[in-house]
Amino acid sequence: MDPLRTLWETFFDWESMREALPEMLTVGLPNTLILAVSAALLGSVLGMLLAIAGISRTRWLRWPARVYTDVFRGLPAAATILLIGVGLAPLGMQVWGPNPYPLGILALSLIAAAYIGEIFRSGIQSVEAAQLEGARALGFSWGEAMRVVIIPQGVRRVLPAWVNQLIALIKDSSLVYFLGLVASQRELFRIGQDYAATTGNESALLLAGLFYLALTVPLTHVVNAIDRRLRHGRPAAGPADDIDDTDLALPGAAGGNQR
Amino acid sequence: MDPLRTLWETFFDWESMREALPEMLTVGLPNTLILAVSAALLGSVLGMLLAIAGISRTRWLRWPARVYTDVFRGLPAAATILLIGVGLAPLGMQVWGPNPYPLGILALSLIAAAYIGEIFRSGIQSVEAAQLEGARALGFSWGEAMRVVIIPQGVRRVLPAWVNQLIALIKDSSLVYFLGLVASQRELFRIGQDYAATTGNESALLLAGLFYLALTVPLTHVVNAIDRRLRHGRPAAGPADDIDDTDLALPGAAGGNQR
Amino acid sequence: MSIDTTTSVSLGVRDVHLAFGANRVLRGVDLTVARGATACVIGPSGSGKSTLLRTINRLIEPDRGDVLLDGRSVLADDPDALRQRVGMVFQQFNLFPHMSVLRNVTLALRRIKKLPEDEAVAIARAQLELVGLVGKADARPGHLSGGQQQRVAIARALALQPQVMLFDEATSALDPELVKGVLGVMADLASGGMTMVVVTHEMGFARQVADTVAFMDRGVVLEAGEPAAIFETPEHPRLRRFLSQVL
Amino acid sequence: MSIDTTTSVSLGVRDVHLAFGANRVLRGVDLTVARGATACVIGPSGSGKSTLLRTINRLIEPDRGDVLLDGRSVLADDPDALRQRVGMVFQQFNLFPHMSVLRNVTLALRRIKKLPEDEAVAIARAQLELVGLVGKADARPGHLSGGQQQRVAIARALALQPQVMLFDEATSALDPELVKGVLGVMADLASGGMTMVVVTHEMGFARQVADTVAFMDRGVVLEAGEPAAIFETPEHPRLRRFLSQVL
Amino acid sequence: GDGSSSGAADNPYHLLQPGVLRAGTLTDAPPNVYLKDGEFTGFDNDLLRAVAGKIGLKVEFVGTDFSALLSQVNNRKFDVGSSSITITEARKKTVDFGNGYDFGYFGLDVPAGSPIRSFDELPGKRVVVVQGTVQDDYATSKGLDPVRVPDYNGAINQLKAGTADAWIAPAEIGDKSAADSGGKIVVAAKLLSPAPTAYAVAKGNDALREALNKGLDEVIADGTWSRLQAQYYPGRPIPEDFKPGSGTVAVPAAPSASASAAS
Ligand SMILES: Nc1ncnc2c1ncn2[C@@H]1O[C@H](COP(=O)(O)OP(=O)(O)OP(=O)(O)O)[C@@H](O)[C@H]1O
Ligand SMILES: Nc1ncnc2c1ncn2[C@@H]1O[C@H](COP(=O)(O)OP(=O)(O)OP(=O)(O)O)[C@@H](O)[C@H]1O
Ligand SMILES: [Mg+2]
Ligand SMILES: [Mg+2]
Repeated sequence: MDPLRTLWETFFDWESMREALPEMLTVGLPNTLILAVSAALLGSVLGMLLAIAGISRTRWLRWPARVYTDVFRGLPAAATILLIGVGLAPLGMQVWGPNPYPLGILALSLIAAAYIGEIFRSGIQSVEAAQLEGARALGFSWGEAMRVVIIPQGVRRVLPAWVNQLIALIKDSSLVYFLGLVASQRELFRIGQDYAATTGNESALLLAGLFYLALTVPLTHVVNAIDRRLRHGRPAAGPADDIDDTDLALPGAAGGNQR
Repeated sequence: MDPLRTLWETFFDWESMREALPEMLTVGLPNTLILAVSAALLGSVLGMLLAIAGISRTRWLRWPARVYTDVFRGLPAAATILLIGVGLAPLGMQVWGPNPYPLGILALSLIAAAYIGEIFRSGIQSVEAAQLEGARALGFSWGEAMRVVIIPQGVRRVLPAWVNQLIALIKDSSLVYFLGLVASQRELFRIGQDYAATTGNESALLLAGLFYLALTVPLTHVVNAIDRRLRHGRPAAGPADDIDDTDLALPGAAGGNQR
Repeated sequence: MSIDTTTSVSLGVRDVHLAFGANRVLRGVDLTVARGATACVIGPSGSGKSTLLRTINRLIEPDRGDVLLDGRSVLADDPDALRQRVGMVFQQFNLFPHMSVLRNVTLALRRIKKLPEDEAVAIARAQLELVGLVGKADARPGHLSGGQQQRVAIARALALQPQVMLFDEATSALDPELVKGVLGVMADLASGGMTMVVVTHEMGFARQVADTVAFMDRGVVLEAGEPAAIFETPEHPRLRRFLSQVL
Repeated sequence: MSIDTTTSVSLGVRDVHLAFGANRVLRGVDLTVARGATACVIGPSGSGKSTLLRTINRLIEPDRGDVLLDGRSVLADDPDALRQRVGMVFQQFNLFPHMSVLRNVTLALRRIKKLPEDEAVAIARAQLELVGLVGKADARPGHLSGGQQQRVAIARALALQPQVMLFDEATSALDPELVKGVLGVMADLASGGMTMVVVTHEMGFARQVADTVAFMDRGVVLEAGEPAAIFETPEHPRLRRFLSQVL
Repeated sequence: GDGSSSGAADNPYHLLQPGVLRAGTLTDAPPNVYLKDGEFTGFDNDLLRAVAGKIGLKVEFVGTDFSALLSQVNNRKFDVGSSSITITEARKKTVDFGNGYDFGYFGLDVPAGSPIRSFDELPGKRVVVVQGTVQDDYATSKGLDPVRVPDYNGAINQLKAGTADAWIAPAEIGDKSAADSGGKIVVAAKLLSPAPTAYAVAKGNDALREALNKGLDEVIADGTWSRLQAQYYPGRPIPEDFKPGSGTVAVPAAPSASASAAS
């Protein structure tokens, strides 16, 4: 009856976790990965196209990109997934049968693209106009200059925000559930939730969370390491611990006279 | 059954929408606004603190910020909300009674802060080190220089990505449902979902989506307008339509020789 | 790095007008540079010198007027092709901060000239040698001194072997020794047939390198001519006043 | 904008060492500037001039050595307080691009000197007047020419009335007229008692403004002395070679 | 301590607030539990109100997600869970259940023209169920590998889109959906659900559980139970072997429609 004990058992019951573990490993993890990785790839590509359209000088590209972004960010993800899943289901049935994954991935990608597009756009727009001038003066076309000079700088500036979106995507993959999943198609969160519903204990949900952490933490740190490497132009030599992420510290001022 | 007709009836049944409209207006909208606005404010403030800690030169600030971000981004939002809502419920009971909103807002803010922190961090880190030197050479302390010179530039660069997060927050506010809501506490999505359940079609859910659009589209455009204004330093004079968002176009090159 | 003289071209700027909003920065600029000649543009700060250079390679399209290469208007052509023939060194250098010095120089060689990597690197190293910076090939621009950055910008533009070079204050961050060095490079380029427009505020430099000196004030060329004429027998009172201030 | 002479201080740099990684940029720099005097630092690109200025106001902490104001080490003090006494104009200007010219100048007046808005604006306008830029008060730095940006940077530093001013190539983007103008400003400042260190590669300018000239090469001051001595009877062969290149 | 600051005397059932029974329920599962005109209603909730009335408690309903319901009951964020919760062994480890108060039929909904006629034909077909329901339990235990969806609409969508062959629904929902579908969906068969449903209370809160059991018997005895059955499940036969509550009280016949309206 000790409330703390009860709380602990509700969220940290090892027994429940152990019970859910095999299914999470063999069913949930692969499914989450399939959904998230495919949607991340497709969503990032579409997002980049949206970002470029969004800063284009032609309003016939800018406006559709704007409207797309507004609509796909604005609608509840559940509604978008349902709309696409139900709307395209007859088509999907003919092409790949009743598997909800293709349409689910499509819907997730379309939603993610709207967010990622805005992230890339903000990064690209933050690059100084002088950089574009520099590239174009060398004879690069607008497209080439963007591709070779502007976008690499712009995207690097927003890598952490992009990781945000990938993490959101890993978790949003659970929404494919709205399209109906057989047991072997359930991803991590769904399995956790099923256990919670059948036992009334939330530990399996927390276990799903631990799986998420096992995916998202390395992702974050790999991207941060890449970011640092790009920033400094070479693999950080020696103990990078105290200089990483500290570009805004005045060089040399990191000694005894910090403030 | 004609699939298009089915789709139309499932999502665009005006009757169902009209039925749900009054409750959405009088109950759902205010609740969504209360949740989203409070969490956006608190989350942005916390996010800024996390961003600053994340770029600090002291590892005793950097590491906790890193761990916080990893954990709160990594766990499923439902699990975090339940953990906080249930874990702090006894405390909450004493302070404000059984109303789930305060704890819900707290949980939403804590989650949003992790994401917003990374967004702000990427913006701040993208500001050239020369700017900090410029400010410090004038006699500003590190903190003041950050506050007056670096952060305003950095945050402006990632405003679109920040809007992403605010929009996500408007929609995540529906997760407070996990903590249990009386009828008058339900927000837009929940009301849509409940109507969808009683009417057997998804139109009310789509209506909730339209409400979201009515919130998110103006938000996006107001922030974009502010962004443009900050970028150019003055209210855009005259028809800004063809110059907005086109900083990367070469000035003057927008004539007949576009490429 | 000598230039093929058969490709050297003349440059003509004809009545070029340009306004930034209400600020009429260029108000009918005329300038003629013969094949393989060097023109120096001098004039007070804000008179439109940098802007003029930008209109020549069409980074800015003029509101009115024309730019001629070998008598042929460039406005009808593809600007990208034009810019491959017309190199530019910016006043603020505009180096790419996310690439090493070497990559800054090889980028256009590889991507535009489509040279293979090793050839591009060879050319770039030769150029960096010329400006005394091979040792910094792997550094990022952000880790260079002002003069070093300016030299990278010069090397980057010259590596492409353009027919026309536009230098915007190409020696502003250089010490006298390097100025002398750049002068030597320019002499080589000129004798190789490269046509050059050099914006400068160092009169000694202008006197040394120029075949023609043009004095700009408030968006127009007030006086142009041989260096001797401009510096020794200036006619326009504004130019006289300007030159009287030289230390 | 005359300076209270009672507050003028002397400046001493003592055996300052600094390395960026393996690159030993400063290798024992010594420099003495008397109260109200002006020292010009000349030397080849990359010799460490900009880095030296940064160590003086402790934007970079030296690895070894000391900096003295009126004989008192600054290393023990609060760097922020130090920097309020020591103004700096950067080679790359480092203006704040998100603020108008006026706000760039008033920012520290309002935030650090805690002056009321109208007073700060009055001071800023007076400084902008001095460099001929009141007309650009509302423009963003990105819309200014190179010389205009440099003048804003000068105005921004001077508005704070520091006791010591560090100019890094303070006239590199200025035409001869403006150089003359800045020269006049500096003469005023010097007669007002301001101590100044000016990095320049314009020898004529150094000769005019300096009380002392210091020649830096590869991280050390090779020779220092009165302008006449340095320019007319240079002793060190490196310095002689350097000066021989002046146009 | 049980988290309540008041003494056992004025709060004998260890409620969050003395005198108020805070009930966690769902808002979107008619006809058992749902919201109508801003009021929590449905058979289970109306019955709970009546039961609570018998023991002098006022009910305050809050809606939540089913997956979060039982844990919050056990952590005493809710005093009771009311959501046609089927008693299962797994759930008994987390919460305690009162006596069963309801039973259920399954309806088998199929698209018009489907050859499926009975539950026996389901193996090998794509069968859709709502996640975490008794139907889900049933289908899973029969090895059907059902397609799980979050709500009834999800199931209807599956049938309409042709991505599922059949839907095992609560019989009442199945009937209503078929009727609303304009002939696109038909009910092929019905089946009695194996386990009763009951209210859930926190583990060890025997005082409340016993009081609820007592109240339940009283509302069975006074005919409320029968009236609500008739109101929410019109025409549904009550199986011979189902005994609501403790099983010791007689179940009066359902009153006529006019009588129930009058009361
Ligand atoms: N942030 C940095 N990181 C690494 N090396 C640097 C950095 N800044 C400068 N250097 C190196 O230190 C040396 C001295 O640079 P500094 O800017 O002091 O030269 P300088 O005398 O001012 O030259 P210039 O006249 O060209 O401006 C150069 O070789 C430069 O590459
Ligand atoms: N992007 C811009 N937007 C608006 N005005 C601009 C822009 N660039 C330059 N100007 C204005 O145009 C005028 C000419 O600028 P320009 O850079 O051509 O001068 P300049 O002759 O090169 O001067 P300097 O010798 O100082 O470099 C200046 O008054 C400047 O403020
Ligand atoms: Mg210029
Ligand atoms: Mg320097």
